[in-house]
Amino acid sequence: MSNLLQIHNLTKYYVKQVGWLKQQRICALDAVSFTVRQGETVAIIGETGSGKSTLIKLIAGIDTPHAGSIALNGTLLKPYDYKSRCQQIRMIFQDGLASLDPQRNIGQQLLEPLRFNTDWPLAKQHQHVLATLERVGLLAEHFDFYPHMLASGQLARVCIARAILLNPLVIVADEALSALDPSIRAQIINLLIDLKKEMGVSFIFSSHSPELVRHLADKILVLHHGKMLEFDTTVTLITKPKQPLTQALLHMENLRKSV
Amino acid sequence: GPLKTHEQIIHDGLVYCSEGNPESFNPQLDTSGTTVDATSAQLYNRLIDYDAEQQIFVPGLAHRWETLDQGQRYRFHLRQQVNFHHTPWFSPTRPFQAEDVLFSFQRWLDPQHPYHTINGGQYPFFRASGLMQLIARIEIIDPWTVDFVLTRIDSSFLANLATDFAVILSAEYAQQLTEQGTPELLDRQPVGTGPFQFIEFRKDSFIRYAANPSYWQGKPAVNHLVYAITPNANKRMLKLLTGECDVIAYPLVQELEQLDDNTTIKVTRSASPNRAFWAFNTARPPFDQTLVRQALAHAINRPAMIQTIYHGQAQLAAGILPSTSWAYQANATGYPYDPQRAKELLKQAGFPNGFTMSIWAPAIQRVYNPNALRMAELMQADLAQVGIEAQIISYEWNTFRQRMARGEHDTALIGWVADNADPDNFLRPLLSCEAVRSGANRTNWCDPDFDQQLLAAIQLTDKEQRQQLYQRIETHVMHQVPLLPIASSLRFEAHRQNITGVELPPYGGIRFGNARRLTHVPL
Amino acid sequence: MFRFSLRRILLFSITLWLLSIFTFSLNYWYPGNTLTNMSGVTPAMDTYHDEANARAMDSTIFRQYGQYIAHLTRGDWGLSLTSQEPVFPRLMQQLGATVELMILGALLAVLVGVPLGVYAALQQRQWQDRLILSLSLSTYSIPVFWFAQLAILLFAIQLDWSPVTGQIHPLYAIDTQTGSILVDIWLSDIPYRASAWVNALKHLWLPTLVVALIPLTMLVRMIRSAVLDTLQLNHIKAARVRGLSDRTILVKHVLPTSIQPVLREAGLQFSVLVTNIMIVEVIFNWPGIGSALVKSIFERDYPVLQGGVICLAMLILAVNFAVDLIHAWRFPQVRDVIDED
Amino acid sequence: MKTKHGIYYQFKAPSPLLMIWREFHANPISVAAYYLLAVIVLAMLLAPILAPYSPEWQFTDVIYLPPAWHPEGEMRFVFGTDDLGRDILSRVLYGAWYSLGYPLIATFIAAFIGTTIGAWAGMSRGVQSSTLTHFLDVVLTIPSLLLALVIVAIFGPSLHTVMIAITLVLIPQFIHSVQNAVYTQRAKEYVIAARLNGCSRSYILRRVIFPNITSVIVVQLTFALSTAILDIAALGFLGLGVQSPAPEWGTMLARSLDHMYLNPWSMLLPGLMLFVTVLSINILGDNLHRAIQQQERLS
Amino acid sequence: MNPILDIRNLTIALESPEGPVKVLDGFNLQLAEGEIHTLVGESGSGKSLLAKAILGFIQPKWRITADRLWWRQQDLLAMTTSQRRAITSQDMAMIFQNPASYLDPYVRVGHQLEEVMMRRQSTRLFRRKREQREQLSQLLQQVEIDDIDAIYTSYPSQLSDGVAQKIGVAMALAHRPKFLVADEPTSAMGPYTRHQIYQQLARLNRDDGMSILLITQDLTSMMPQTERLSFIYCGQLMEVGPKDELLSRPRHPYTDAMCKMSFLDQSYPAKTKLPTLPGAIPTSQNLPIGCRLGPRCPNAQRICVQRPELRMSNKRQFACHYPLGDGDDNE
Ligand SMILES: Nc1ncnc2c1ncn2[C@@H]1O[C@H](COP(=O)(O)OP(=O)(O)OP(=O)(O)O)[C@@H](O)[C@H]1O
Ligand SMILES: Nc1ncnc2c1ncn2[C@@H]1O[C@H](COP(=O)(O)OP(=O)(O)OP(=O)(O)O)[C@@H](O)[C@H]1O
Ligand SMILES: [Mg+2]
Ligand SMILES: [Mg+2]
Repeated sequence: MSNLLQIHNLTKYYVKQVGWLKQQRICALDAVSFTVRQGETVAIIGETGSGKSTLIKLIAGIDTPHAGSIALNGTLLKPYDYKSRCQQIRMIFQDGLASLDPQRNIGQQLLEPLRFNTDWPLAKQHQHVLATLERVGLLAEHFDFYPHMLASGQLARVCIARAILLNPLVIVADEALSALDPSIRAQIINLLIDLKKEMGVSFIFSSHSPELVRHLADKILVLHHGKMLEFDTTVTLITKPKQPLTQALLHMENLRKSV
Repeated sequence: GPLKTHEQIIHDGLVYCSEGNPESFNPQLDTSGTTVDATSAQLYNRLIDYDAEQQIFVPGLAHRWETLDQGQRYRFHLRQQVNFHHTPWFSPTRPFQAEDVLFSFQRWLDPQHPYHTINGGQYPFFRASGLMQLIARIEIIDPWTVDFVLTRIDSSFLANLATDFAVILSAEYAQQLTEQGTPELLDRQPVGTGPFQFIEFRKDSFIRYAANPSYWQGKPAVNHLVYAITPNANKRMLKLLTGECDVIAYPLVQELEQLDDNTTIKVTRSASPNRAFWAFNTARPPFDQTLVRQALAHAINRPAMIQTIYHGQAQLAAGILPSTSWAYQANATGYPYDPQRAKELLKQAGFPNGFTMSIWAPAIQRVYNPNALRMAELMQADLAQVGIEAQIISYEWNTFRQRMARGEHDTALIGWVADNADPDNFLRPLLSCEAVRSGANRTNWCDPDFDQQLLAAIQLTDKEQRQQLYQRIETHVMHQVPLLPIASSLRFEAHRQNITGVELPPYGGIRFGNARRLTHVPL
Repeated sequence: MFRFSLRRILLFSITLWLLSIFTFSLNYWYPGNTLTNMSGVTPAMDTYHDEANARAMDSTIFRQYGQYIAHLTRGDWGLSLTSQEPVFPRLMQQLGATVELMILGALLAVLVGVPLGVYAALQQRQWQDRLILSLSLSTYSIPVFWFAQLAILLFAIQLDWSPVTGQIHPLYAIDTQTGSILVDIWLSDIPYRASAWVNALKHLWLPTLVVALIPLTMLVRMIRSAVLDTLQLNHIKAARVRGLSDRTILVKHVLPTSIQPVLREAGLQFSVLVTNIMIVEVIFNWPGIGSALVKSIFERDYPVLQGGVICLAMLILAVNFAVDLIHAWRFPQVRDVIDED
Repeated sequence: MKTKHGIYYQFKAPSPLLMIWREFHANPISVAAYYLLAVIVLAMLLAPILAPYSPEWQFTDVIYLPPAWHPEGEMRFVFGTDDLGRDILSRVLYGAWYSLGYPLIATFIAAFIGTTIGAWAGMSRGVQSSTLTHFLDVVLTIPSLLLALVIVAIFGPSLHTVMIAITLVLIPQFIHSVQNAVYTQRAKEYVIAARLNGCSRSYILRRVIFPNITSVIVVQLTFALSTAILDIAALGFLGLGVQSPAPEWGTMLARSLDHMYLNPWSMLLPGLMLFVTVLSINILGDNLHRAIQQQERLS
Repeated sequence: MNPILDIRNLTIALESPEGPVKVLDGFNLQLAEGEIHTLVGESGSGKSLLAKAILGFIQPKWRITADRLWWRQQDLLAMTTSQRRAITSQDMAMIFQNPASYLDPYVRVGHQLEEVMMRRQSTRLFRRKREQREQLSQLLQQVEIDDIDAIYTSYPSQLSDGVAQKIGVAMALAHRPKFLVADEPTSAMGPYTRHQIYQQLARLNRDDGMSILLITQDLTSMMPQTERLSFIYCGQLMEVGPKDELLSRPRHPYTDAMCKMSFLDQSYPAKTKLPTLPGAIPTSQNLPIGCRLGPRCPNAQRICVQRPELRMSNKRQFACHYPLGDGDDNE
């Protein structure tokens, strides 16, 4: 397996207006570098405010870094170049309802990426959308549904469908699973596991839940105040964490035992 | 002082709801009825006055006068012990004298007079009535005697002196103002000899007068006189009903019957030598063409106006002179309503498809026209019948007059109230070339021939001859129609039942000198 | 708060500056002579050339603007074209009359509107609520001028509870100092002050009522929906569970929370109030800025018109500014949000 | 296990706009207001057919005629005549053009221009946008009537001026609300998602943002319309609006007040029409607003 | 011993055009004095609604019926609002699910705390400020907040989520209630803070004998000290019983699935599929008839369209036609 995604020296500040002249610079990401191989699943963990969302946003291309680069297969990705990026890197949003336009039905929104990124005839686009809906466990009828008519699990599936529609190389997700109910979460975990097997896509996600990280990730990236604290395989970090913070973050209470 | 109740305050004064702001506090400067109403009879006196009922001149500040040099020189003997107003801004040191007469007349007679150009330098009445050319010089014989020397014999001279415009100002006050360097105050903070003295003027709100305690005819019965400026006729009527106004100017004609029924209100109707007319600005094409003017005259349904605008309280005008004038003759030919003829005339004039024009109409009521705007609307519809598209233009009264004086109008609905009984006063101020220059001639129609005939008429002393000459002049004017006479209206005034003594002289103005409130409130 | 105030002051000055540019350019757009529009000095007057020099009329537009501002700040707002009086002192008096009506109208609207709105909300869906709601929607749809006339007919003519127009009976000789009649009576040394007060109040209540009516109905509606929204909020329910008394909850929690969104809209309300005042002043012959402004249009008296526009606009801006500060002072957490963007 | 359970109760539900309409339709008062307004608009359009006379035709022999049901009334003038003997019914019917038709046109023009500029301003950021915002702050704080008065002072009173004034006055309000709405939309996740889908800017504006702000625009439209009607009437009342002989309701009302003692009838119809029109527009706007809120809460 | 809270067949319904929607359907709960009870259910199952119904601040549009809703042998439903409020504010307290929204955003936090603390002392005016502050600082120390000044100066929006939740806890504890409903009190906290809060609650339970009803979505954030567990799905009680029993030997398929889905036993190798319930949680408009788990239940049969009885077995109760495990408990 080759290096697919190279993140080099990624740095991001947020400038916050404090008072009427003074500005405060918040370093959300500080020289973060790592590589992701094809088909690998990377989990990003850290306390709140450590920069997890920022990192995911940068990879997805919603925001621009102040320094550093993101390269895919050796070619640099330019910020705001959604056209070239969206064929390769896609994002699963956390809140299915908020990330879908309430005024248009699911089908129209799923056709969107195809319309702008392929030159397929309309019929083929339709067919592809229907096939993808099926693949994420939805039905052809859902094409005509509006977001507010779907349950949270179905919405999560639509978001996943949107992400895999263009057969990307990398999928990123920011706490995509944490808001779901246990039964739905398990369904979506299963779906992701299936899809990963079928597509060989790399998956980068952030999470607070140690159980989930342990279950899904090949590698774990630990962030602390924007700095990369550790980056290693899951097994290594769980068994032999170098930092106490890692230990705390991955600490799993065994409820059965505690009784 | 002692505490006063509301009733005592009301009893002490009188509120007259007037229709607009005076343009100045000196009627020499302005011919507008609003200015005259607010100033002439209240603040000032004239050398002589005219008693319309008995049709004679009566003494004013001059207690006696005589004609010398076969009518070319008039000598006036002045009243003594007449005091000017004692106000916060002026304390007179001497009573009224010949010097004041000289100042009052020289101001407008002499272009070199230091006060001539102050506050505009226009003296429209004196210019238009020819008084400027008529008076050769004024001589002071002694402090109580003054002589007017005329350039020619003129039968209308005394009549003109008795008008509301020939008021007497204080020379001493003028002197004081010159020293202060504020000569313009002469016409803004006025000082006169009249029954009331000026207290305060607040534009669009009120004019406040107080009784002149040392008035030579005796102190007026009302201590405080207030002009509450209320341009809206409807409001004036409402305020009269609620008692906020004691006297109102120009009640709405259509509601007179309602007011008549009201026992607390008294409406007086009086004949008034006035004339509403439609003036064509002959300086502007196409109104320079007689044919066009005649066509327009035929296009208008004037009898309908008498009904809708005047509610029958007016007389359709056939000629320029009102029927009350001694020179009036009934056989003058008018312009009957005849749209067909109007169209023909327009075709002859080269306007088969009509044209567009503007009708200027004042927004406030006048004696001669209770609602010019509505009249203009009537005409708008009439004119549309003959293919003419008319636009109605209106401004606030003073702006309206200023703009008209500059000749910005196409046609205007305006009128004239005679200042004296002489028929000359109906023709010369309105239509002479001199009036064009002073801006008072709304038609800008200047016919030297007409002026010549007027001059001839005024020098005649025989009434019979004059009447015939005026007849000829009128026929000539009516043929030319620089203006189309519309109607002459009754003059109305309404007041609360408990007010008496408000005088409405037929030749304009209103007098509060003898007004009083009847109900007595124990003090 | 201090920083915030500074920021708002800066914003306020920028808006004032933009306003001055706007009014400056109006002078060029009005028909006729620009200098005359600006200063009221007509070409026929002797002082015309001096004035042209003083206002740098033959120089660049920037110097003209500079002079315009200089004259404006000096209180030299030109002469009225109709009366040749200086505009500024007159306007200040008229401002007094307008502000008097404004304050009383606003007070009335708040003192009646807020309790009524709260009452309607507490009686939600009962007949009182429906009555208040439908009444307020209807009054909100009546043209003010019509309503004013009907009010005059009813209260002044039929019932004789109020005079028809004006500030005070004209026979009361009150010196105009501030323009506000109540203040003027107070400042004057007339012996019959008491009856003057009574008379002035008799004149005052009807225009105040008409001026206040539409802001009042708007306020009722806004307060009602704000209180309803607030009553749905968790913290009010929580306060009940925690055992606070109903009165404490209403006074300490419901009202402040409901006032907050209403206060933010106060600027809009105020501008409605000013619109009403302009019309009401014309109808009631109130010697304020609004009636002067409308008259100045008829008279083509541009210096007065300009002065009126500047005065009213500045008044509105200043009130907005003040409301902003009060809002920020009372509800600091909302300010943080505003401040960020 | 995959799918068939997921949808066992779903039915094909209507689109959000249709839902708003249904919500709106459920309220009898708003439906009444809607039909009332429709009738008024229809009467306006059919004025030439419905009106018995030309609005300017003067029957000078029958001035101040009371309505037909009054003992002194005449059948041929159902609502009586005015001070120049013009048929009040005809005038009111034709007057709808000035008091409803032209405000409608002005509102739509203002909506078009304002929405375009507002959308542009909402999509741009930085100096451009904040300059506009501050400028709008100035313009918006000045009451619309005052601004209209200034415009009338510049161009003189006429129908054209009034139209220009009202349109110009309404534009900033549209810009302001549309700009705010677009700005809020831009931060929404589904707009970001559309950007990540590689959609073009114009597509996002047209297909994603616009359908979501229609509610804002519709509410603003009704608000602007009632403002326009009242402002035109107020200008007419002040004598600075549409000039005679145009039968504008505000002017008619103002004039009728001059002879309310003699002929109180003549202020009945124009006043009532003005009131009813504005009231139904306000009810319409109010309930539309509520329906939209309701729909947003549901979804 | 009598339970302090006795709920039998509690139904909370909302009128809708299609008939009443029972959002909570025949719920049962008996809470002994000093007991810690955890209620587990996925979102929308009516947990918060239940809490509100107990505390009595439910919106009037809901229709509440019950065979019993007793607080210490007193029928809460039969009381007037003021009686009810007296009891509630005296003996009960609630930690709200979303703490920040339960604070008045425009009043400083310290002031709100004072208000709650002082509410029964009518002579508040004469109490000295210092005294109040002391009381407050004691209270805040209980929830491990030291910086009282910050609490006095800040508005709710200026608090971080964690601190806000602590304030919520402090407010609930302010008048030492006998019974505390804690609705997801630690959802915004990390593992460490959560541990601290639970410790504090457990201490109060131990020392004051305060009963606690803890509400949670997910077994992973359950309070370790809890004694009994209730599982609720779509408003229906699935299984209730002692914690160990339920976790080790679930009888109800739902309990079973919840345990498995929550990674409670780490026996699944990473990246294998998890056992789960198929389908989605129905919305309250689309509730299935009978056993509401039916459409998602792996064991469901036709009879499941009828509502199963609540069955007693040993110390537990469950409602299922086809329970898991042996029938040895069927007595
Ligand atoms: N738009 C922004 N403006 C200013 N600061 C920001 C912005 N977005 C994030 N930050 C700051 O950047 C830092 C990193 O934020 P980020 O959202 O990446 O954290 P996170 O790890 O995702 O936290 P959480 O677990 O709470 O989601 C935080 O300190 C945050 O306050
Ligand atoms: N105000 C309301 N109007 C209508 N339905 C409501 C309302 N509040 C709650 N519901 C419905 O009642 C049901 C129970 O809601 P409740 O808040 O008790 O759920 P919950 O179990 O607390 O969920 P969560 O874990 O998300 O807090 C849900 O299906 C919800 O849709
Ligand atoms: Mg984050
Ligand atoms: Mg809940």
